[in-house]
Amino acid sequence: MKNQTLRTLAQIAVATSLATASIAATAAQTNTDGNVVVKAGKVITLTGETIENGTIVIEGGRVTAVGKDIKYPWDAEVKEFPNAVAFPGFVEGLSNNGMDRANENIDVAAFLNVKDSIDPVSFYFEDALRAGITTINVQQGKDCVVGGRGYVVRPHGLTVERMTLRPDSGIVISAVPKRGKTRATQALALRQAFGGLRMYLEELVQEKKDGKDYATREALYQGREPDKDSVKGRPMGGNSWKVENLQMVPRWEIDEKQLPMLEVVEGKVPVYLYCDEPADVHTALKLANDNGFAKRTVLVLGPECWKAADLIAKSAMPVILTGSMKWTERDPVTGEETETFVPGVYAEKGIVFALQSGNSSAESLWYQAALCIGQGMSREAAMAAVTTIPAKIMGLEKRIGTIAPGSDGNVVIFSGDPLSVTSHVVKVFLDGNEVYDRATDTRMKHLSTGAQPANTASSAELIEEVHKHDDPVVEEEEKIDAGENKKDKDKGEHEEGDGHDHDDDKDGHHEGDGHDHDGDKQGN
Amino acid sequence: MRPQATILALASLACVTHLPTLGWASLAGTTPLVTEDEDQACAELPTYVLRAEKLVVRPGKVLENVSVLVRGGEIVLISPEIPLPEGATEIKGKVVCASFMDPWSALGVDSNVLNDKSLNEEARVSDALNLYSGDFLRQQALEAGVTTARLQGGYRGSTGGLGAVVRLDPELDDPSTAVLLSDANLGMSVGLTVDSGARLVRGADGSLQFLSGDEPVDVFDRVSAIDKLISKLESGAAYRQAELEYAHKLDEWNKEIAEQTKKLEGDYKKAKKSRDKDVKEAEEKGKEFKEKKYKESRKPKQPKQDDGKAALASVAEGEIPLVVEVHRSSEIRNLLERTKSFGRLRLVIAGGSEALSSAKELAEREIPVIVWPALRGNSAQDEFASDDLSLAGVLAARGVPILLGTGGRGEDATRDLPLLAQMAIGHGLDPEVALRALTVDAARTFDMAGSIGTVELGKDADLLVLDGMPLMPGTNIEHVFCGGRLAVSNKN
Amino acid sequence: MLFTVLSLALGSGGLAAMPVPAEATTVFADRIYTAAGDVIENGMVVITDGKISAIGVAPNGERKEGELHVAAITPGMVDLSSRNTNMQTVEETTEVSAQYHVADSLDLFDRSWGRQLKSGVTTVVANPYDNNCIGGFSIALKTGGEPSLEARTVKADVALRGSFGSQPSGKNHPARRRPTDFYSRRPTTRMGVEWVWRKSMYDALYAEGNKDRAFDGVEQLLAALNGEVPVFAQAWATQDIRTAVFLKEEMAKEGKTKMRLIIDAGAEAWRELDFLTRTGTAVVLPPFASDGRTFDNAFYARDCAAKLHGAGVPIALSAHNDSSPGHSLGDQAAFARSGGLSFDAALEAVTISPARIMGIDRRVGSIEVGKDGDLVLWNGTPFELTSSVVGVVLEGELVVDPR
Amino acid sequence: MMFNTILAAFLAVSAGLTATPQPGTPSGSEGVKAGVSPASKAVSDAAAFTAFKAKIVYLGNGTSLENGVVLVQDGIIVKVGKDLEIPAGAGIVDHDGALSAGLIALHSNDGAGGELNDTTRTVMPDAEARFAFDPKHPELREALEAGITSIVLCPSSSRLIGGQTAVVKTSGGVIVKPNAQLSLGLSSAALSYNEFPTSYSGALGELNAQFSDPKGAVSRAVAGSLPVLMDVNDRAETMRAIAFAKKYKLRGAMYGSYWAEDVVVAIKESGFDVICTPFDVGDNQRGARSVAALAAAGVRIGFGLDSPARHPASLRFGAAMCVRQGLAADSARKALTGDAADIVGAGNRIGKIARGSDADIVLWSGDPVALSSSIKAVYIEGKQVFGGSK
Repeated sequence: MKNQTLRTLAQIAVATSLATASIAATAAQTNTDGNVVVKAGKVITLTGETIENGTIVIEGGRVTAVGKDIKYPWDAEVKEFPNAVAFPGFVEGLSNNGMDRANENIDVAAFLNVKDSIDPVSFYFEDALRAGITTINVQQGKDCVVGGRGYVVRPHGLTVERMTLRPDSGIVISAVPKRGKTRATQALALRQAFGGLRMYLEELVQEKKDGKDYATREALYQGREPDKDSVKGRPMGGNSWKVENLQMVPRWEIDEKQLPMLEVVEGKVPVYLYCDEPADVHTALKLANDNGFAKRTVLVLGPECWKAADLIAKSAMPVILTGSMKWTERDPVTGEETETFVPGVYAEKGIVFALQSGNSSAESLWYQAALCIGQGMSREAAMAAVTTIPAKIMGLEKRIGTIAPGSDGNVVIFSGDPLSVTSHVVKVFLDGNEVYDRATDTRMKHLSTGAQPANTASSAELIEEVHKHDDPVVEEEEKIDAGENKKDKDKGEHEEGDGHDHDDDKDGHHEGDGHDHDGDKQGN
Repeated sequence: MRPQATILALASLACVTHLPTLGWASLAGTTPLVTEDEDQACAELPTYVLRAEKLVVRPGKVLENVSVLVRGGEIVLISPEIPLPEGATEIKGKVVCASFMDPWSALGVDSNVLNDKSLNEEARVSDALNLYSGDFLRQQALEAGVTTARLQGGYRGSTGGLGAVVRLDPELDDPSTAVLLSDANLGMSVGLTVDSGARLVRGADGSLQFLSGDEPVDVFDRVSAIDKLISKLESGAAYRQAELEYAHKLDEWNKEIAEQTKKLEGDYKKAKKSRDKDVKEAEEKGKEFKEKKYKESRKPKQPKQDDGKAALASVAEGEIPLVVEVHRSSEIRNLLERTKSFGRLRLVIAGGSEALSSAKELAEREIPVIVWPALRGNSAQDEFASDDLSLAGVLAARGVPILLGTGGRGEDATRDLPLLAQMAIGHGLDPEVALRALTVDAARTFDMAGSIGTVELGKDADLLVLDGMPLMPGTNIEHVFCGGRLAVSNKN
Repeated sequence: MLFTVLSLALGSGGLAAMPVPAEATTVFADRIYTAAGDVIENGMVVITDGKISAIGVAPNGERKEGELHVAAITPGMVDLSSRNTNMQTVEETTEVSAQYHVADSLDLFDRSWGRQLKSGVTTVVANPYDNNCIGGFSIALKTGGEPSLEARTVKADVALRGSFGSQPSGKNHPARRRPTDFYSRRPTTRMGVEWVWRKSMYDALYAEGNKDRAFDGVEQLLAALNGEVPVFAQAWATQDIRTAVFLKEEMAKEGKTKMRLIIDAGAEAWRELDFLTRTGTAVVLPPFASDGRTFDNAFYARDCAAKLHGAGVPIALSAHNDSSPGHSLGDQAAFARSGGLSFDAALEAVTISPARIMGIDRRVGSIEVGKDGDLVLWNGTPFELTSSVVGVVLEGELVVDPR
Repeated sequence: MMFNTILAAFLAVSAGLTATPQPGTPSGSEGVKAGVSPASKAVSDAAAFTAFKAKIVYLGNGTSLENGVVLVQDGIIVKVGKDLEIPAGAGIVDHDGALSAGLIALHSNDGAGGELNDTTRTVMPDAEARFAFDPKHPELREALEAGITSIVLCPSSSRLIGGQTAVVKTSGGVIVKPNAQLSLGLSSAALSYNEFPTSYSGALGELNAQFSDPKGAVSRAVAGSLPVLMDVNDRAETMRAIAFAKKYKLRGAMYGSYWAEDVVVAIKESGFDVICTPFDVGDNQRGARSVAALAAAGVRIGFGLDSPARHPASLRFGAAMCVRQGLAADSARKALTGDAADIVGAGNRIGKIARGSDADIVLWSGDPVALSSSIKAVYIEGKQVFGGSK
């Protein structure tokens, strides 16, 4: 009965969305109730074998069998793609997208949860499907001290609940100074966050203790038997600092703002620890070691952090690489320019790493993996960094990242090699349900041929496009009025016609260094 | 990879100077991240025998024809004759002396932190070390003979946080080994013109011009800045007092309670009997039984933990020095006057462009002035108006203890500390005083004298081998030892 | 080892110091894409004195130690819109500055030349910065070699550069400026920009027959009108592309039928196939934009290159000075392929096609005997993101060594 | 003409070292120094003589003389030698230290206020910096105290053709050379954002227009009688300036040395002298390295100062930084004195301790390029203007 109601509600929601929302194009194709058989010219399982003319059997949303010429229920719905490649889909190990806003203002926001911020109809999720991404770990941004809790979701569903693969998938802590802070004040804030927790707990215990001692004395005075010790809480776990006798305090008496922090120290929650620069890594590791969450820590690293690779390797923490994959630096003495291929360094040091995408569907995880191969990494390693490794980092390796019996029924059909620039996603099945079909993807059609999408939501998108595009006239005016020296910014103007997110070439600002004596000082 | 010896030295230093026990010290401490086998780390540092025609033990004390044995990063023997141990390297030189320390530097500190107005008394400059950039600057500093520096942040705010003493070896990229002292001092400033991102550009006529102006600090702000500084120190002192009082009261209370408990335990049987009786009586009369109320004095309340105030307390008690950047004569005078009441305060003046007018008092109270003999043109900010290259010389001649520093504004200035010192000599500073300022005096002022600053047994091997007396015309540095590592060798 | 560090001396010192080898440079490859119609399997290219002296199938047998052998070779790539020139390359005090040459303003010590070279772009056209309606003369240059114009010039004064759209008028705003400021007088609208173009052309036409009406730049404008040099105009959006084409047609009516037009950054050229084919206009395309959004609100459809090619419009791709992995010119060819352009057409669009468009195809653009020895060496199939440029040969000199 | 006088001055030095004293006949200096005519004074007036004895005398040409004596009469050096016979009754300054010619700051502003940048037009070749000179300005005193006895006032390099530079003394209001160089702005400093020129193309176009149809001072520059001072910053500007100078056969000096390291050969071939950009504490060592490389290649160098925005002591500080980067101390001393004077064509009168030169003398405790040396006294034209007991 209850199920029926839910389904009805969902159907209504589907109907509504068809009428209004832009996801109409991709949402709710044929509902197979998670039972489907997919046949493809090639099945890349990522379990070590690639099957020519393979068959994938999905029942109840789970893969039950995969192989060549295998049997499947006679009444199963069969989808055949004889000229295409079936693939388990890419896994985004960490993303700040798909939320209303990625950052909270308050320093320590561990009591917050991204589920309240995730927007299921965000274009981001639609783009993710289009790029063949089947799983996304949505976490808060790095503009925090301690951030809220993240969610692992599928990029499809009308509510966060329906998208969710794993709730409370981790907490974000940042060694990168948040806005308005510097490295010194950020470190201080981090120390205070955990120091504050400890002080709070100790006070709590002391209060309990004092109260109990008083009660005993009162009982003695009155001639009563003192109350027996009744342990209502449990002792503090974890392997760093501990507050003795915490079991005196029932957990529900602990402030909801402090409780998630306690769980971090007890090592119960995965921690995503942001570092932008190598110096941040020291701050981060020290924090993790001192506060007992080192074993649950995933480092989320900016490009320059490769310089601390030895330290990272020693820590044995898995890492997620964000930003540019190339680090360019000019020797401040000789002026010689050196380029470092960042994932290569991690590969060489044996560090377990996942790649993260810039989140534009055209430059998504396939793109990162392809560039790695272009730079000389093995295909297996590059592919793992966008599939099985992020899955493992999330602890979901049995469910996602591969096509194997028992894994979620996620299959992405590519027109060819998933890492080729000429391939595209034809269809996506999530939990055995078809959720994306290129043939009906109007936005895709718009991007590739300029065709105008028919529905109103996409017109709204076009309007948004116009607004998003900076008005260069006004901007330039203001700059000049502010008396800014035009010579300093002339180089930057090349890029105004350029929609790309440029690789974060640190040196980029000094290209005109002929006029800038100080240019050389900054190796940066 | 810092040798054990230095860590021990640090530990002993900590004992000597009574580092403040901050509430979260266990979280903030300097435990190395990656604990290495220290003995092995020591073993990796080669052994050296330095044979010196002249050994400057400290400025003023010179030994002739002696050898120095450096092992495990430390000076383990000084003797006229030391046979060369197996595997050791022999280095001959005309002069051996302690390497230089820049007591006012910014080398390795994030520039954001240098400008950070929001630093408070708890913030630590050591948190802002970036040992992954500017290696070449550290290398150049070493080449110039500067092996250690005291770092100071926040010159744009009134408080610069806790300063740090670091070793400038570019091989060290872990703060836990590079930082020798993470609370070398508390830094403050009074009356500085706030540089609001003004940039110097070479203008039309070749002169340097400001692109955008700077905001001068209001005169009344400056006056109240000293008030604020004093009231901060007072609050620190009061905090310490309150803590002590609390400890005392708590002790008394605990005693009292223990006695009371003992008494209550003794009286328990009696109380039980009477209670049973009362209960029975009440029951018989069908009345409600009323418990007797127990009374005891209130437990003393712990003052609210405040690491900022704790740091101020240790400053007020002279456990760590207070470095105040101040330039104008009126403000220096005011500061000296107002700090008189803090008997144990170890005040250090940084900058002190107009310190001459208070020379007498500075000399009497033995307050060191870190002179920044910088070359400023006429576009300098107003607090540097009477900045004079002869300041160090004149102050020293009046008996004021002086140090020489590079001002803590730019990372790259530290390399030029010896040039600045020479310039101060050229403008009247006694060469021996200058050398002392760069070595033993700097170390002593910031509690590093136990490990650096002189060439003595047990000290860290932070040494220079030169072809003439240090800071003299024509003298070249041949070798530089930094923490026992031969970091620079110009002579092959 | 493979990953760590690719270091390249980009300063003058490094490049200048390398001696030009007296003997021949020989490179072997599994496949040589000549852009001259042939693909040679297991081939070799020999370069002598900076010019290609032989191309052919490699002799069978064992590979020798130290032999330069790569997966694929393409010609050195040509980028007609190098965009590494700054605002100091255009004289903004007048909106028409046809008499000036960007060559006078170039900084050949700038690192971006070396970066482009390293990404496989061996020839570029440097244009005056597009803040003027008619900015001045462009120059075709090699991206490496001795940092002097003598050594690097492929063809001087290769085109008269100008700009349509919002950029030339973008900064002008009489109401907000001091009256002495030149930004208070230039066109503030698209029609104003077009008017400036048309006026200067008519002024030149009048001056052609009447020496009293001569003005600075008249010779240069006439050279363009008479087809001696092409007009190379930036026009991102469809309206600006149309404006340029209309202007060309108007001049044809005035008898200047030889005027040649090349559109740069024609993101919306896919909307105007008829205009372009009708006037024989070539188009240089801007870098791929993942969301289609480009400058001047132009929508850059991913199949733009394919559509233009299909309609017979000569096309060239450009990376606009971005040489980073995933954004370089080779990657632009890859993205053009994802929009449906064939491999061969993509190859041509970064090599021989731009060379032909700019009239420098005698020297560069394809692997043919007698042409400059500029090669790009790849570690896999070119124009896939899974491959990258691992080596570059510039006039016979191995400036990036894949080994 | 210029070469003759330099040669003469040179001969005078060598003559002074060997020949018997011949006071009062500074050959080759007449005509150049009208107004000061020592020959007109009585030869036997011994009171007019001052003898400066020093442990080491730096002659300003890269050489030195131990235990030298410099004989000065009426503000002019009349003899330099080792064991000179000192005329009876002559004043004697016996200095236990070093003696050098007064230092020369080649690109400076002291005493001109803000009067060197005329923003109304970018081409004004016939403007003369000497008319901006205020001989009583207090900044001159600061320069003097740093051992600087002559400075070269330069019109703003934010003008394409700013005018003519002037060599003046820091005491006494003496103008040593009124039309020393024609100042040309070839760096980005000459480009504006809101007036002509905004581009290098425009700037070069205008310069070509001026030089292909030369008038006034420009025609003197083209004719070779007026050297040019070309302001450059980076390598491209340097190369552009060299090409421009070559086109019009100009000679003179370039101001801007920071990037020179990479283009030493081109600079050497151009025959231009280089005036080094000033140095500051913490400056990148490339600048100092470049200066050392130029000197090693045989390019004549001098030091700019850009005071009063910079402290006058920066001049020596820069030299010391360059010495640390490998510049020979002799070259550094020469660049601060004799070569600097020659660069502005005033070498016959200032910058050298040589017969016939002005007695602009600095007494040092030690080597002038060692920063720990202090200044004991400064003399301009024989008169003590700073230090010691007067």
